[in-house]
Amino acid sequence: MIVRELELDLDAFEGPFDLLLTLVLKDELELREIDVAGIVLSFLERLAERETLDLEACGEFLVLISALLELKARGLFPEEAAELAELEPEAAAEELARRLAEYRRMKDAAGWLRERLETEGDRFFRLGPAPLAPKLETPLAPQQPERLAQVLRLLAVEPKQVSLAHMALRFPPVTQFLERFRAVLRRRSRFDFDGEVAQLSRVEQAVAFLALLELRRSGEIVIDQAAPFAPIRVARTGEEKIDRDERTVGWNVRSA
Amino acid sequence: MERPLRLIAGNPLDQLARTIEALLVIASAPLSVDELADAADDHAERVETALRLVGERYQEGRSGIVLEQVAGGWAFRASRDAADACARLFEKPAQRNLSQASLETLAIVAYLGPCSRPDIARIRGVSADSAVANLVERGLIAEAGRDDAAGAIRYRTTPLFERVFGLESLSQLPRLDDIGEDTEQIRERLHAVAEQRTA
Amino acid sequence: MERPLRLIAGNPLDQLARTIEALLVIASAPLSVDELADAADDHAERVETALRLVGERYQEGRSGIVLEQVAGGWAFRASRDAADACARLFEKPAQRNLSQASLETLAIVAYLGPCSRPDIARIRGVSADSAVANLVERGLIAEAGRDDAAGAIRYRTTPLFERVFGLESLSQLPRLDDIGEDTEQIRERLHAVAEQRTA
Repeated sequence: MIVRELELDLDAFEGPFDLLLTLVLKDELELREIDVAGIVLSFLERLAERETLDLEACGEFLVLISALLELKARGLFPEEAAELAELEPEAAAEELARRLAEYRRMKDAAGWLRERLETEGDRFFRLGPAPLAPKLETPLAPQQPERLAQVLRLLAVEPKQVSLAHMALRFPPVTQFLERFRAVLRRRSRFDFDGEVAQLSRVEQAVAFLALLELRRSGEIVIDQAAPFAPIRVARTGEEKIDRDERTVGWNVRSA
Repeated sequence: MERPLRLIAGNPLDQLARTIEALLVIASAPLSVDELADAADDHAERVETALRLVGERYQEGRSGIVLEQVAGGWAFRASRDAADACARLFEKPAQRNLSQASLETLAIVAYLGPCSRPDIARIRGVSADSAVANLVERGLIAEAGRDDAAGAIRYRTTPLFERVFGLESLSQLPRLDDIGEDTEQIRERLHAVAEQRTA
Repeated sequence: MERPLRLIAGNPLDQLARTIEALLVIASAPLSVDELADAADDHAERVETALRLVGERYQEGRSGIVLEQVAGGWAFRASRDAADACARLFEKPAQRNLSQASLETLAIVAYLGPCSRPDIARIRGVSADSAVANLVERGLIAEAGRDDAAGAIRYRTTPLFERVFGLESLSQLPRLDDIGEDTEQIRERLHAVAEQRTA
């Protein structure tokens, strides 16, 4: 099973997982528009259709989906990630549970609205004026010029001060790491990913990881990891002696 | 067409009922009792009594025109029997193909009152920008000033929303409990997958 | 089995008449016999017969709703008896106010001089298309050439705008020294804040 060929049918995206990743990496698709739970369900359903458990696909999928989730969460709630981090674990769990309950209620409400649309869908009414009604003239009331000044003042009010924590969580562009890794590989034929990103923040590490996946996808590098959580070793394509079992072949040869 | 409930001509209340019929057949939007009373130059109580007469005459199964109380007022609509014929001639641009994202956004705006795109994104976990733009274009939500703190534009549902969903007012929305049907569905799908695995 | 037409409830012709009532009460323009026949999925001759029934039901003196044949086909109108009430209904909401979106758009165009829709959207943080269309329709802003760079249409305020706001000229607009000393400073400040808001 090839994870990147997983067909997705989401609200914001329809097509193979591979294309979704590419679009996200190229900033052509907003990660925050993507329903990650939908991707997980599609993957599980595909997995279930097979007779044997494809451990390799599972591992690859887990890594990929975790990186996407973390990026998405931090992109969506830059300030709240910091806020939650300041809470005690119990309080943070409670806060998350509260938000989840709120979201569930709204999902319910949306479900009710959908049912209502079905039961009320056979009610037709006119939008706009009747054909033979008098033409409605609605002259504008005299206006105070001060109101114009007021709305512009409101538009010029600076929004609530953002915390420095928020600034720290802003994302560097993926291209920054693409360039960086290419530069490293021009000097050396291989490097240790963990060592290369050790000094970076977690967000930067996540973006760096996506850059790594992109380089592998485009066939520029091969990646090897001896065991889960072991250091990730990166090599220029053509120097892949480390790639003995060709476990990454699906990612470097098949890219379209 | 003689009907048992036919209004007796010349009776002032009957006349008021006919005036109300006339007002409703040309109105662009539902009319409140006060608006009807002002236009008919009569008392609100008498308008309410006359509306009952009109309602008896224009009801499902009796007439192709049906009186309904909706969106804070009274309006005529087509009878449900005629829905197929209406569908052949008229579009329903406001409610056709509403996506799940749009419905969730609509629910949040309807239940939480004026709220901004960041408010909605915070609850849904995904950006609400395109869903909000889509609902504004359909006329189901509209701008309602700006947030004091962040200056973000806030949105509320429109009378058209109440009309499309057949609500007299937002207070007719049901109370929601905490059990998420959708969560239940996801769990069911997960269980189904698990059973297939072990089978 | 052909049966003579009976004009009682439940009779198909009566049902067709009700379908026609339903179609006419929701139509925004007069409907021709052919349009009615297509929608009702019935024959034009039968529609014409049913229209006679509808016309008997909805005629002056009998009902506040009156069936009328006009150039484009058939339509309902208000009865003449209700003319005064209808006139009051359509005179009443004589004075309208501007929405927040319109006010903001107008303020931006008035203070910053000719702006395109992208300029306005950049400052407001949300599309200005419908507000601009609305203000153009009301005659408060008008096209004023095209943007040098992108070629987008720019808009300026009109003499009507000055009349509505009681200004002899734009130089009489209230000062905004607290935001910036001149147009350029005000523009820069608004852009800076807009960027912070969307960051």
